[in-house]
Amino acid sequence: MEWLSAMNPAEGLQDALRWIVLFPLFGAAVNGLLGKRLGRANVHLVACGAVFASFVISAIALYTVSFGDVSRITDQWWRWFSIGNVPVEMSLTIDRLSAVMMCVVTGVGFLIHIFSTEYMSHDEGYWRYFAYLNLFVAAMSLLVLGSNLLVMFVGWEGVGLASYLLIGFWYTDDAKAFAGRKAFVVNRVGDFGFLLGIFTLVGLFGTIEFEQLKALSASITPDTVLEAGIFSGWTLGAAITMACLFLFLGATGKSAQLPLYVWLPDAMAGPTPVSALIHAATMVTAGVYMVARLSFLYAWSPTAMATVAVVGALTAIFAALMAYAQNDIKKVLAYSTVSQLGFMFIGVGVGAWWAAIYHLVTHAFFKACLFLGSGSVMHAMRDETDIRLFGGLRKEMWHTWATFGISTIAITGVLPLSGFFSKDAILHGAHANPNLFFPWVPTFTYAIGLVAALSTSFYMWRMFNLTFHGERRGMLEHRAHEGGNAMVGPLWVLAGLAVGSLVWGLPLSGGARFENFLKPVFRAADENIARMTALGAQKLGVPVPPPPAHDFAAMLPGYLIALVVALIGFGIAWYLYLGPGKDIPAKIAQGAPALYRAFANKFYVDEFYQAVIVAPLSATARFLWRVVDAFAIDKLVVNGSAVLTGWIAQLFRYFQDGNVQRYAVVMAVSAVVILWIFLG
Amino acid sequence: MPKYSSADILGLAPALVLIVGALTLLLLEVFQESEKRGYQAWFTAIVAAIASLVALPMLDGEAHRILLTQDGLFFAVADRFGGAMAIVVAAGLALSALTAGAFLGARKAERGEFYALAMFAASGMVLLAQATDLLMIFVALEIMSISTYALAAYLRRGMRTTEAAFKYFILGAFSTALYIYGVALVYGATGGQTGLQQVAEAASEGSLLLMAGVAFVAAGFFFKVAAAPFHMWTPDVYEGAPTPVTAFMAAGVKAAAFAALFRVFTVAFGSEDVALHGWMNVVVVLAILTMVVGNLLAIPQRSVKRLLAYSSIAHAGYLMAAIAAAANPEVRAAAGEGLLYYLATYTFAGIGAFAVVAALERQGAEGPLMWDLDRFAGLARVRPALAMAMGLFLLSLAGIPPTAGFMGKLLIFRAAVDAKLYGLVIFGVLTSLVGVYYYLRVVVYMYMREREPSVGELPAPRLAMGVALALAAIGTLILGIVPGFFGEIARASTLALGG
Amino acid sequence: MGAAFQNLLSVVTFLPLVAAFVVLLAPEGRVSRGIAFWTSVAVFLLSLGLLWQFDPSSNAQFQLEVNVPWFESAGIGYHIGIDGVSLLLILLTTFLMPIVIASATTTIEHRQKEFAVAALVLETAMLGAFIALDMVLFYVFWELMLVPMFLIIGVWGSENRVYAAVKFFLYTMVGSLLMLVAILYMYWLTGEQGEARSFDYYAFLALEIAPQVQAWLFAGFALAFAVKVPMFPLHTWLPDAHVQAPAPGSVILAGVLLKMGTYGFYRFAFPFFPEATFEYRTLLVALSVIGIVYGSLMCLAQRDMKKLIAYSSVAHLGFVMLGLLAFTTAGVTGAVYQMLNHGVATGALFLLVGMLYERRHSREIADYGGLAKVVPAFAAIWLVVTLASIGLPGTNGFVGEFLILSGSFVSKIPGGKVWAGAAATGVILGAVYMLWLYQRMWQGKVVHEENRSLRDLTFREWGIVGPLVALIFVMGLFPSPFLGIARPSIERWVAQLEKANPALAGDPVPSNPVGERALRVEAVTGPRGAVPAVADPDSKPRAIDPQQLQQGKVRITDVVRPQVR
Amino acid sequence: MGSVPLAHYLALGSALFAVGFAALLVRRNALVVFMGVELMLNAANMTFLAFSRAHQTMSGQAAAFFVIAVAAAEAAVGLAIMIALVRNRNTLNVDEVDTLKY
Repeated sequence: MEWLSAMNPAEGLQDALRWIVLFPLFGAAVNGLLGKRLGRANVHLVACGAVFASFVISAIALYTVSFGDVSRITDQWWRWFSIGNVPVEMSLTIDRLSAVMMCVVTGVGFLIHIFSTEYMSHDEGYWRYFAYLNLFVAAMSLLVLGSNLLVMFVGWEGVGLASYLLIGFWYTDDAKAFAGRKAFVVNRVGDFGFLLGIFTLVGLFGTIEFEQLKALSASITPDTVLEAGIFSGWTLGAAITMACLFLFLGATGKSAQLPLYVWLPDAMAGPTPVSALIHAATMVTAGVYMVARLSFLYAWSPTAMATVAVVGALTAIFAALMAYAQNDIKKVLAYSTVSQLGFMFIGVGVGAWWAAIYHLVTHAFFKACLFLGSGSVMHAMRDETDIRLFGGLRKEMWHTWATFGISTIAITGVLPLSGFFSKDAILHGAHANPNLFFPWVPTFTYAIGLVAALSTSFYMWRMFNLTFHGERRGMLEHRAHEGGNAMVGPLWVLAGLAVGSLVWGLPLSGGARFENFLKPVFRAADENIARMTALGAQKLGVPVPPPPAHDFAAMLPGYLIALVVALIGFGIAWYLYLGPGKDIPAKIAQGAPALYRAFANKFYVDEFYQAVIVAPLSATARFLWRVVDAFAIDKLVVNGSAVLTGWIAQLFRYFQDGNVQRYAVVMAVSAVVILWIFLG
Repeated sequence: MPKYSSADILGLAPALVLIVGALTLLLLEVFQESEKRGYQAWFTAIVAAIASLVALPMLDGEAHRILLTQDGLFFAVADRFGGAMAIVVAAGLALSALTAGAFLGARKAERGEFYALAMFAASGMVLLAQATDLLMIFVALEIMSISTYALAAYLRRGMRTTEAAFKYFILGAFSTALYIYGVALVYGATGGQTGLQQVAEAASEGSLLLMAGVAFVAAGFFFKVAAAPFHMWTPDVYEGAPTPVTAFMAAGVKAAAFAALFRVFTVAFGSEDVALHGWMNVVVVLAILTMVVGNLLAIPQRSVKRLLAYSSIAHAGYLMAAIAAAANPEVRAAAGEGLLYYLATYTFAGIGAFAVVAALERQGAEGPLMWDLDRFAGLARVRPALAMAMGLFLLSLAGIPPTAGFMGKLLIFRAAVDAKLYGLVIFGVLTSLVGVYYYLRVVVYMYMREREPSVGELPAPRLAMGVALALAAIGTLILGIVPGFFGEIARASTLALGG
Repeated sequence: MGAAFQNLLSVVTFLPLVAAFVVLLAPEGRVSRGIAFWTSVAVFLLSLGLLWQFDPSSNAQFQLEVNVPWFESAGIGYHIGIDGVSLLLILLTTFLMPIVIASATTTIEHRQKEFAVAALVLETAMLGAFIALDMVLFYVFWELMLVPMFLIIGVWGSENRVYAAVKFFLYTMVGSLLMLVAILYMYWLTGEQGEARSFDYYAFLALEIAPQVQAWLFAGFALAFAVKVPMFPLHTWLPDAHVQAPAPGSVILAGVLLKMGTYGFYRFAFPFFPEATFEYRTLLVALSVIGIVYGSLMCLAQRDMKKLIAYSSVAHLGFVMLGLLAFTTAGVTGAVYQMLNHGVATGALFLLVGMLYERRHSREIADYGGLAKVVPAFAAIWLVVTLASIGLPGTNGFVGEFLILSGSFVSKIPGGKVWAGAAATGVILGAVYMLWLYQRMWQGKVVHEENRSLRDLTFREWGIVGPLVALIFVMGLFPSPFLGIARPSIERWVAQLEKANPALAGDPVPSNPVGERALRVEAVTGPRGAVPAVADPDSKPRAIDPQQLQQGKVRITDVVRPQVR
Repeated sequence: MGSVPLAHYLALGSALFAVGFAALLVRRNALVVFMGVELMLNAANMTFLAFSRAHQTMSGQAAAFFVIAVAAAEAAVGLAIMIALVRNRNTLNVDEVDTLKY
């Protein structure tokens, strides 16, 4: 161990960072190219080993940036290309934010790999599955580690690809293949925004490096009217707002926010561990991560911040409502994920950066645990997902019941598990952070957030109760059985993490641990917010509001409210599905069928998109092809001119009728005409 | 009295060689057995070769006025232009003769008269290109025409042949009459001059009588070059005449007529008043008309021979464009260069194409079936070389690089642009696009269709035909790829046009 | 050998033609195929020699120039030379040809010898067009291309081949003939403005042309090139040609021939007529963007996979045109790169289609479905190529598209942001139609019994598509070596246009003046290239050992001991 | 004769020309059509001679001889062609000689 202490980890890490990406990438390559011949054991050895190796490096990096003497390590890989004079470096940077993310990604990823070795053991595409999973980890690492927007974008699209491949993993089912495609395309809509955001920053600042942007952001004056470049005539603030909003469009795609959330519920078509890893714990949080990364820029744009917060709040409540009437265990979790992501966006939207990231982390733990638990249930119940058929599974699957229960407590925000602290940190931020420019935003987001929390509590407990308690309602002849160690182990580890991560969120005096831990990362953002607030106060002629307090005393009222809300949700769910009110749901469904159908059909949003975007688009395409392309351009103009020429030719041809005297007449007349012209 | 010198003989040498060759052939015909006539085509080709050899000295010398009288009258000139034209005509003669050797040989119709007539016609053409006197032009024109009337009627037994000859003859005679009446009027208008130079001196500004004469002379020429609307005889005659004769007419007669037209119009009627403000607009209109009519009417044709006939009208249109450009004295040299170059390219590609038609022509049957497109179907499989040669000729006719036709068109359009005749050029390129369509149709049949058994057997390949096609193909390629070779000659010859 | 080395450019160009003659005389079968294939390989290797002879850092506009009279009296010269852009396109051509010829062995079922001849002649024509610096010489090669392509479509194509071939020929010729008129007019101008009349590139470049005349001449050139690109609405020949052409023909058509149009704009139309270019740029930009969206929409309505890919080419080439029209280094670089990408990706796609067609004899998408189960490797390759085509980062398509879009977004095109934004919707639509195609063909269940017995990629076929797939990744991850070749030429090109009209062309400056200043702060240059690292305002710099800095070990300026509570 | 002015000769020449022209265009018999051409040639001769006399140059007279000679040669070939025509079709009606067309 002597060599380890002799080594300066910061120096070694400069060249080791790339291996976080490369290990899983090689794993994907090996499994993808040779996996068929390797045999199952070797396949998951390679895959899990690769992810574990990445996890080790990430952990060392986290340790280094936390306790070492550097706060940021950059691995300069190679110069990718240049946008004109703007160089695009393929370089990776790890700081505390990305280190935490990386540990979550590779750690949870590793657990899910382990889980999958049993869950997927009977699938013939075993090697393919692990190749895709490793590809995902590689891409996600690139997304997190990228030290500029473009490297991030590489990972951004890379995870999209992995997600596409994994959702459509069972591609022989057309619906699943479609779900994969839908995910990719909807994400592309977001990517379109992301791209435009990058372009805006290129045009505005001439750089896409996070560090340079951060340095630049310190000296911004939003009211400056720009004179040069493509934004001449704009104010700097407007241009930044434009960039932020475009980037946020990208985030709504990747993180399944309104209006682009529609792909995520369908994404449940993939294998359940995939849903756990990609569509709950890691990939979908990329949008939050990106906004947090660029927090120093968002800080200068109150409009963008408000948009982020409001969209997050609306998504949180909207998705929660949709989860009410879902009977598919994975769909409920999916809507729950959308809803929780909404919470995170409220966090970044109101400037509670650390809270959002904290919620991201805890959510990764408990939601991964929930998804794996649901996978465990499905594994036991012959891949059935309809919770109406379950019930009383507690007796058959104790481990699953226990871990699922712990995670449900965590997610519903019941004291004292991690979810409680993370969610309340966000709600507190929403409530306490002043907003000079949009004064209604704090109240609005807080109120909506509470309702969403209530809903969360309700639908989660509903699902939990229906699945594990009561009596079995369907599949009566089938006996469920708990999975093996490879499945139970990760469940317990995740459940443990969901509990243990609460220590970071305890409201100590001077702020939570996690808050202080991330303070260096978000210092620029906080300062920018302070500057912006000062400028705003000056402009509006009001005093600068004091910064909100974070200690226990300040947070206590919020805690109490949140706890009450969570318990109410629990109570309703108990009453309606386990307690005496068991027939009420059916009565509601009968009494207000339209309302029930609206809930059950997810408020017809998919149908709306189909009618407003997809159908007109393909109708336009067909119209353009048949009428404009094939008929107007090709037939009428192109071939028409040829046909017309042919007709004229046929017509002229009959002048040539073989009579020599007629020829002579024509010649004579022509000669006379020429004579006439010459003489006249 | 004129002074005779050996230079006079040298200047007339090409024509003389051709005439002597023709006479020799006729004499040999008397003494030879009738079975052994295979040599005649080769003999003609050799005579043509000698004729072009003796024309070579004309290419690099001062223009020599033949039989110059004391009053400065001369009827012909030995200049570069004449020399170059003599070579072109000789090449046409040789190629047509070889084609004819194969064609007639296959039909057992070889006779000395045929080649003798061809050589006489060629001598007329050479003289036509050299002549500098309207009367001399008349005589040369008639030597050429009367020989070709007879050639067209050569296969007397065919219905179509005689009809073609008849039409050609009637209308040809008519045009001759127009021409000579025009000459008479010019003669009167210039106070008794028929020498081109003298006419030019006497007629620097157009009097009414002169312009009437010019009109008639022009009409006569327009007929010979098949410019619309004087073109109507062309498809019928070209289709009906024996194919080698058609080839000879399309290339040789047209070339000589254009040479004479160019010389007459630029030398005698080349003054600004007569040319730029006189005949230029008419020629422009006729050029456009000719291009349009020739190209359009070729589209619906199924007989390849008739198609090529219309195509030859179209080519006359492009050549007319050169004449139109030549109205501008500044552009005259460029226009002449283009004209000469174009004639050379057309001689190779045009005769080559007709030769392929001759090689495929169905024996025994009559009617359009003889040259129907179906006979070309699948040719690339059966006779790949023949198909490739035909393809090359067609590309050249269509003006697609790197064949000769492209360079020819380039030079002519260049002259027209120089003369600011933009409309003419645009018409030219657009109609040549139409041309591409029907040339491609033949290529499509050759390469992209399967052969129908009903079209019958192809005639056996013959050596003479092979040589003719090979020469034509080589000529087409060389003129396209090494344009400088003939281009320099063409340029030099029109820079100092004698006469 | 020395002479051959000095004239390597000519050797590379004309070697295929010589080989074509040899093949013509060789017997049908292995021998002729072998000659054709190995010649094309040799040409590719020789063209790598060009890479060695070419000096990207040179200031000369063209390199490896040869200028000898060809038709002296007419002012036509054999003037050739290359810049970085043409070098890249030459390499693309020579790289694709061996693949095309190798693939023809199985996809072309009859008259293989003639096909090889046509392909080789075509190669000479294409290479010639890329090197010609004399307008007549260029025109000769330009038109010469039509003939072998016409034959390839017409002889070896599918049921409606003749129509497609003739359409291809006539359509593309309309434009080029008018360009010829414009060339002739400019030739006349050289006589008016200079001493000798000439068709030389430099002579044309030096002309001073009145704006209204420029407009006409530009129209002539632009029409010729726009048809070839093809730009909306002059694109309708392309779907027909692609659908009917045999697979190798489609590969050449998409891979190289379409680049002729954009190359023509780059080399001739824009530099010759700067004023007209700026005058009509908005129109061209609009047509390019319409082409992107329209082409993508067309793809959504197709049932024939080749037609779909053909329309996707319309969209992709729309991107290329947009990039060129940006007149920024980024945009033009992207456009050039996208030309290569499109050649590689769409070329590969057509090869795959050809292999599929060979097995199943159908182009109808509905005749497939669920194939990934039957032929997984085939499906995987197809997917990779699809991803390259929709510009996924890591593949070559991304670099091109990104540069084009960013280059046009920041360009001085009036309303550039909006145009680039509209064009960026093509990124979405591209994913829509390509993945839709993928799903319909490869995913789902096998619905046609005859598909169950399909053969997966053979060893040969791996050899054919393998290099392309490898190139997709290499070009996606390491674009710099490729772009480095062209960049100086492109910068000069952009600078030229910027000189003509600084308000409408040239690289942009970042809008935020603060940014300019801040960027100069504390740039640390390591041996791996400039690494601008800006000090973190809240960290104290640690003392850095200069030696370590030089060795590149330290690249971090912000070193801080954090406070952890 | 000296008293006849030039214009009369020219008028006669052009009248001849017109008559020949008309014969060429309207008559159906091939022989008559050809005679029309001969008339036109003679009109040219007439004109030549008239101008020759008016301008006092002899070359016009020589031209007339040329024309006469050429006309003779033309007639010889032409009549032979017509004989061939009659043999093949048994008609001299111009209207019936129209198998080659379009």
